[in-house]
Amino acid sequence: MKKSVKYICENKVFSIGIFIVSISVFIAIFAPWIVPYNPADAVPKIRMLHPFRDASHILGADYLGRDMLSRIIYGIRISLLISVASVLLSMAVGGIIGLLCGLNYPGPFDTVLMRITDIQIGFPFIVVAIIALSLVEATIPSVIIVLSLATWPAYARNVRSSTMSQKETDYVAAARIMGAKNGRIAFRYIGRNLLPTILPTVSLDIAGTMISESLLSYINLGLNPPIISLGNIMADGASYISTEWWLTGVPGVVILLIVLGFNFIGDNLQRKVDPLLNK
Amino acid sequence: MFTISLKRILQGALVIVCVTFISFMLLRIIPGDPARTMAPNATEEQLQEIRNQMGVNETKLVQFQKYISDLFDGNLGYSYFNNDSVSHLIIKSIPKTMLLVINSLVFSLAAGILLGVIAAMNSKSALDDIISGFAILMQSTPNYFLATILIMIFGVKLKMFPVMGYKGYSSTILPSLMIALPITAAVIKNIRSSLMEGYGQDFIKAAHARGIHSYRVLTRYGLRSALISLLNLIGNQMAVLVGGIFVAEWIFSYPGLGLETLNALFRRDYLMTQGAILVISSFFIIVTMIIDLSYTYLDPRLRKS
Amino acid sequence: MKESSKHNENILEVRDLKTYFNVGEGKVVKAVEGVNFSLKRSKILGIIGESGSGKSVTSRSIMRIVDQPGYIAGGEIIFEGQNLLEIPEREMEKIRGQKISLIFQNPTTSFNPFMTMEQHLKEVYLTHKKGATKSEARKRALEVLEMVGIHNGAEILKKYPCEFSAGFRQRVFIAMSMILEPDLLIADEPTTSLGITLQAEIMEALCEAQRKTGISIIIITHDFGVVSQFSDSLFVMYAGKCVESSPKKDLLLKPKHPYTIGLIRSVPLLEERKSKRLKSIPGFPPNMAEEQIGCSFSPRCEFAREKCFKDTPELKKVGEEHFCACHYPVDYNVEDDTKLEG
Amino acid sequence: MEENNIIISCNNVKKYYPIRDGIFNRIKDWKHIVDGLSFKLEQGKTLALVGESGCGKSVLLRLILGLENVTEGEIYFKGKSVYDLSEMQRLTMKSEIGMIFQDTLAALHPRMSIMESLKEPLLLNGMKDRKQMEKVIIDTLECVGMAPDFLNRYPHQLSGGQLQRIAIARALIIDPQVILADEPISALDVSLQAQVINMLIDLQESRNLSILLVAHDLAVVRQIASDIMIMYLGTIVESGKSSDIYKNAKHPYTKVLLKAAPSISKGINNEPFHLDLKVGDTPNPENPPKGCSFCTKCMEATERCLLERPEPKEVSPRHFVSCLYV
Repeated sequence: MKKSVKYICENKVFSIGIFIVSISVFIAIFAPWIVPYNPADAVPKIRMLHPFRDASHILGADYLGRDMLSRIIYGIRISLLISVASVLLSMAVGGIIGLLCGLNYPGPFDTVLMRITDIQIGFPFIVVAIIALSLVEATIPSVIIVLSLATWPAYARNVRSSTMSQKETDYVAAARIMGAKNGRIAFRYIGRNLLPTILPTVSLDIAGTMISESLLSYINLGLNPPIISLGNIMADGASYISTEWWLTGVPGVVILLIVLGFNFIGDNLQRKVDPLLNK
Repeated sequence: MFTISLKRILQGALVIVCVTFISFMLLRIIPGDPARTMAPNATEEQLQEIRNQMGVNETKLVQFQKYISDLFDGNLGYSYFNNDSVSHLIIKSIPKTMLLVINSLVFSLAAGILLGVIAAMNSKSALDDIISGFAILMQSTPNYFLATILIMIFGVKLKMFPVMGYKGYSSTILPSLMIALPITAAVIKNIRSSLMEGYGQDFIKAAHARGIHSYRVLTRYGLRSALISLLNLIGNQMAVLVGGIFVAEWIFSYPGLGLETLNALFRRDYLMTQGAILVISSFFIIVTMIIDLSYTYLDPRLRKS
Repeated sequence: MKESSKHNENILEVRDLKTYFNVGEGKVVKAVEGVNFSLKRSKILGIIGESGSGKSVTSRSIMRIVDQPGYIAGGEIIFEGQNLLEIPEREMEKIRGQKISLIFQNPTTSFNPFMTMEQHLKEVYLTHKKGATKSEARKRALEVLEMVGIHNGAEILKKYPCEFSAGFRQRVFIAMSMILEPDLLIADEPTTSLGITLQAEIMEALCEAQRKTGISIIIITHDFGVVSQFSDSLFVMYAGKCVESSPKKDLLLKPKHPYTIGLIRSVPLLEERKSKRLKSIPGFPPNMAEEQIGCSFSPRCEFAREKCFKDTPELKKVGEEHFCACHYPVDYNVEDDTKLEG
Repeated sequence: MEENNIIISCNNVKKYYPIRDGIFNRIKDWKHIVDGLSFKLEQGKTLALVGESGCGKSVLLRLILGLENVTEGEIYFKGKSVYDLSEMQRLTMKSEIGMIFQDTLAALHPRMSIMESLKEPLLLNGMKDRKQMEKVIIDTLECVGMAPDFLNRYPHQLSGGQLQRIAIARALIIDPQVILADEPISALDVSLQAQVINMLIDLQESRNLSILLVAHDLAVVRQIASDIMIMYLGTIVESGKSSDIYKNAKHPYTKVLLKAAPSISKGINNEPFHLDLKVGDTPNPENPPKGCSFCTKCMEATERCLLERPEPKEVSPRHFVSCLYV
C-alpha cells in the first residue's frame, strides 16, 4: 500500500480526481445524516437567497425557499447512485454479450448481436429515452435501465474486439495445449485481461451517464419531484435564468466538478491499474 | 475494394430498414391517444372519426404496409397538428438544422486540429496542459449547462447574439458553439495523442534520418496518419453531434428538425415523429457509412488487402 | 581545426563518444561510455555486440538522432574534417541523407504506409537537391533501383510499401539510402528480421552497391557470421564500451580480449565440431543503470584477476592496428582450440 | 527400427487455408500451406525442421498439437491416430507433450505472475496440493538455471534470456516425453544462445526426451539435431541424418542454404555473399507451382521440373531427396 500511495501522489491530476470522487461518494452515502435542513420544507422568507450571503444557508435557497445545500446533497446521492448502477449494468450486459460474441466470432450469434448494436447506434439517445420513458413510468430502476441502453453497445464492442484478438494469442494456445477447457480460457485467461481495458472507460462512462441523467430531468422526462436529482434542481431554476442565474448555476457547477473528477480518474486509471504498464 | 463497399452499403440499408420498423412499432405502443391530444374536448364519435381518418385503428402491420407503400412514392404521410404533409414540413426545417451541423463540424474540426497540433508540438510545456485541461473541461460540462452559460454571457450580459428562435444567421452561433465544444475536445485529444504516438513510429524516425525537414515530417507524415484516425473519431462522435442538436434546439427553441421531432413526439404526432426519426437516423447512418468507406479507401493498407 | 584535404585517409573519426539516458529519479544509463574508432574511406567496418551493448545508440549518435531521453554527453565525431557535434541543426539536416544515410532493421515499419515508393524516392532527392526537376528525380530513382538489382523499377514506383515482401522492401530502402551518393552508409541490423536466402540477397546487393560507388559502410549486427563475411575491420562492443577492434582476419584468428574469445567459441559452427556442447559465457550481461566499477566483463571473465575488478582497462595497442581494452590480453589461436580445452 | 519407439509420425499431412472473396465470402481458392508431409520422430532423438519463413513449419507444429485440424493425412502419437483419441486419451497425450513458443513474451499471460503461469500446467494435470506444486516448480527452475526469486514478477519485467528459460521450465514441468520447440533460440544473443543449446542437450540426455525443433539457423541445428528435414513451400525437399545433409547435400535448395549461411570460417577466407538463385519473389502459397515447389527459383530447373512433382528418393540409408535430377 505504501508504494501505491507515493505513486498516486506523483500524478497530481489523478489525485485531484480521487479527492473529488471520494468526497462525492462520502456525501452520497451519509447524505441523510449530514444534511443541515430537510430539503423539502420551504421557508418563504429566504426565497431566491443568493449563495454565500447567509451563514445558515451557505449555497442560498431556491424559488420556494428550500435550502439549496441540502437539496444538492440529496441530488448528488441520487445522481451518483443512478449513474454508477447504470454503468455497472451496461458493463455486465455488454461484457457478457461481447465475450460470447468474441468466442464464437465467425458464428451466427455474433453477426446477429453485432447488427443489434449497429441498430442501437442508429437511434440517437434522446429519442430512445423519450420513447422508453413514455412507455414506462420514470422510477429509479427504469431510469437506470434507460441510461444503460446508451452505453452497453460500447462495452459489447470493446469486449468483443479484445476477446477476438486474444483468441489467437500464444498464451491461449498454450492453455489449450495443456488441456484447459473453453470455460476456463474464457474467464481465467481472457476475462482477466478485460478488466484493465474496461476499467478506465467505466470512470469516463459514469461521467457521461451523470450528464445524460441530469439532461433527462432537465427536460422533465426523468425522475419527478419527490425524488431530488441535480438535473431536477437545475430544471426548477431554468425559468429564472436571466435574473437569479445561481439557481441553475450552483447545481451545474456541482455536476461539472463531480464529472471532472471522474474524467481525471478515467484518463489516468489505465496506468495505475494495469500491472503491464509499471516497469 | 468494391466488394467491401458493397457489403458496407448493404449493411447500412439493412440497419435503416430495421430502425424504421422498430420506431414504427414503438411509436404505436407508447400510451397516449393522438386523437385526444388533437381535439381534447371532442366527443367519443368525433374522436373515433379522427382516428379513422388517421388510420390508427387498423392493426399495426397493415399500417406499416401502408406506410411503406406511401414511402416508396415519397409521401411520408400527413401531420394533423401542423396540417401539412410531413415531407414538406421536414424539408422546410432541414436547412436550419444543416446550418447547425455544418457550423459545429467546421468549428470543431478547425479549432480541434489547430489546438491538437499546438498541444502535440510543445508537449512538454504549460501550453499543452492548458489545452488538455480545456479539452477535459469541455468534455465534463453537461451540454445544457454549457448552453445556460453561453446564454448568460453572450445573450444576457453582452447581448451579442440572439438567444431564442431564429433571427437570421447570428442565432445559429450559440447553438452550434454548444454542440461543437464537446466534439472539439474529442478532436484535440485524438489529434494530440496520434501525433505524439506518431512521432515514435519507425517511419518518422527514418524520414528524420533522411534529412527531411522536421516541419515537413510533421505535415507530410504525422498529420496524414493523424487525419485518418480523426476520420474514425468523427464517425464515433456522430452520436454526440445528433444528441447535441436535439438539446440545442430544445434549449434555444431553434426551429430545426430536432425541435420538430421533440414536439411531435410529445404530441404523439405519429407520422411526423416517424418521418423525422427516419430522416435523422438515415442521415446519421449514411454519414457513418461514408466515413467508414473513406477510411478504408484512404488507408492503402486496407484498400490493397 | 586543421583543414584536411578531400582524400584524407579516415572519412570518420569518433573520439571518446559518450551518450547517456537519464531514466528518471536521477538515474543515468551510460549507454555509450567513451567509444573510439575510425573508418577509412570506402572500407567496411563491422560493429558487433549483444543487445544492450550500445551499438545502435552509437549509430544514432553519429547521425545525432538519439531517441528521447538520450543526449550526447561528450566526445567528438569528425566527419570529413568537420565535428558533427558542433554544427547547427540546419547544417546537420543537410548532412543526413545526403552525406550519411541510415538503414533500419525492420523494413515493414520503416516506410510511410500512405506514400507510394515513387513519392519516397523522389522526396529525398528533391529535398536535398534544390532546383532539381521531377523527371530528373525519377530517372535517378530508377538508376538506383537498378543498382540494387530491381529491374522492373517503373512498375514498382506506382505501388505502396504494403504490397511488397519484407526482403523486397529492404532492397528498396537500400536503394533509397544510396540515391544521393552519400559518403557513409550506416546499416543497423539490416538483415536480422529476414531469412537466410533473403539475408544473402540483401548483403549481396550491399556489396554490389559498395563496389560500384566506393561508399564506406558501418554495419551493426549481433550475428557474428554476417559481420565476419562482409566487413574489412571489426569492432566489438560490450556494456557501452569498445573492448577490441582490429582488421577482420586478425580478430577472427587471434582474438585477444576474453569476451571476444568467449563469443567466437559460443557461436555454433557449420563444420563438424568435436564436443556436442558449446563453451558458453556464464552469467547475464550487466544492468546498464548501475555504476560500472573496473572492467564490466570481469564478473563473467574466467581470466579475471584482482586488478580487473578495481580499475577500468584502457584501449591498448596489442598488434598492427589491433587494439584491446584488457589488463591481461590472452594470446589465443582459433585453430588450436585445445589450448583452452584445459 | 521397431515400431514402438516412434513417438510422433505423420504421413501425407496437408493443410490448406481457404481464400474467401465476393460479397458472401465464397471460397475462391485454397492456400497450400502444408502440402503432403511425412516424417517420423523417434524416442530420445532430436529432429530439426529447417526452412525459411512462410514454408509452413510453425503450422505443422500446430497441427500436431491439435490446435488446428488437418485437411488431409493422419498424425500418429505413439501409434494411435491423434484424431480418433477418446477424451481421456487426449488428456494423457497432452500431459506428454511440452511446447516452447517462438515469441516467449506472448506465450506467457501478460497479467499472470510467473508463479501462476507455472502452476497452470500442474493444476490442469490434476495436481492439487500447494506444497507439492511449489516443490516441483522450484526443482524445474533449478534445472533451467533460474533462481526462485523471479516467481512473483510479471513476464514484461524479465529479459529475453530469462523468459526463454521460463518457457522451457513450463514445457518441462509436466515431465513430458516430447518437446516441440518453435525457433527457441533465434531471438537470443549469441552467449545466451549457447547457454540454452547446452541446456537442451543436457535435458535431452538426462530425461531421454525427444525434441522436434523448428529453426532457420543451420549452424544451431548442426549443434543440436541428430536428424534434419529441409522444408520449402510446405513440402520436404530433403531429410536425413545431420552428417549426411551437411557433408553431401543433394537437393539444390539445401546446397543454396548451406552456401548462403554466413559463418566465421567463410569470413576468414573471405568468401563473398553469392547466391545462385533466380532473381524475383519467392512463389506464394496461393498458386503453388504444379511440379517441384522449388522450380521457379532453382538454377538447374528444366521443363520437366515445372510439370512433374518429384517423389522422395532414398539416396543413402535414411537420406531422402525429392528432386528429379538426383
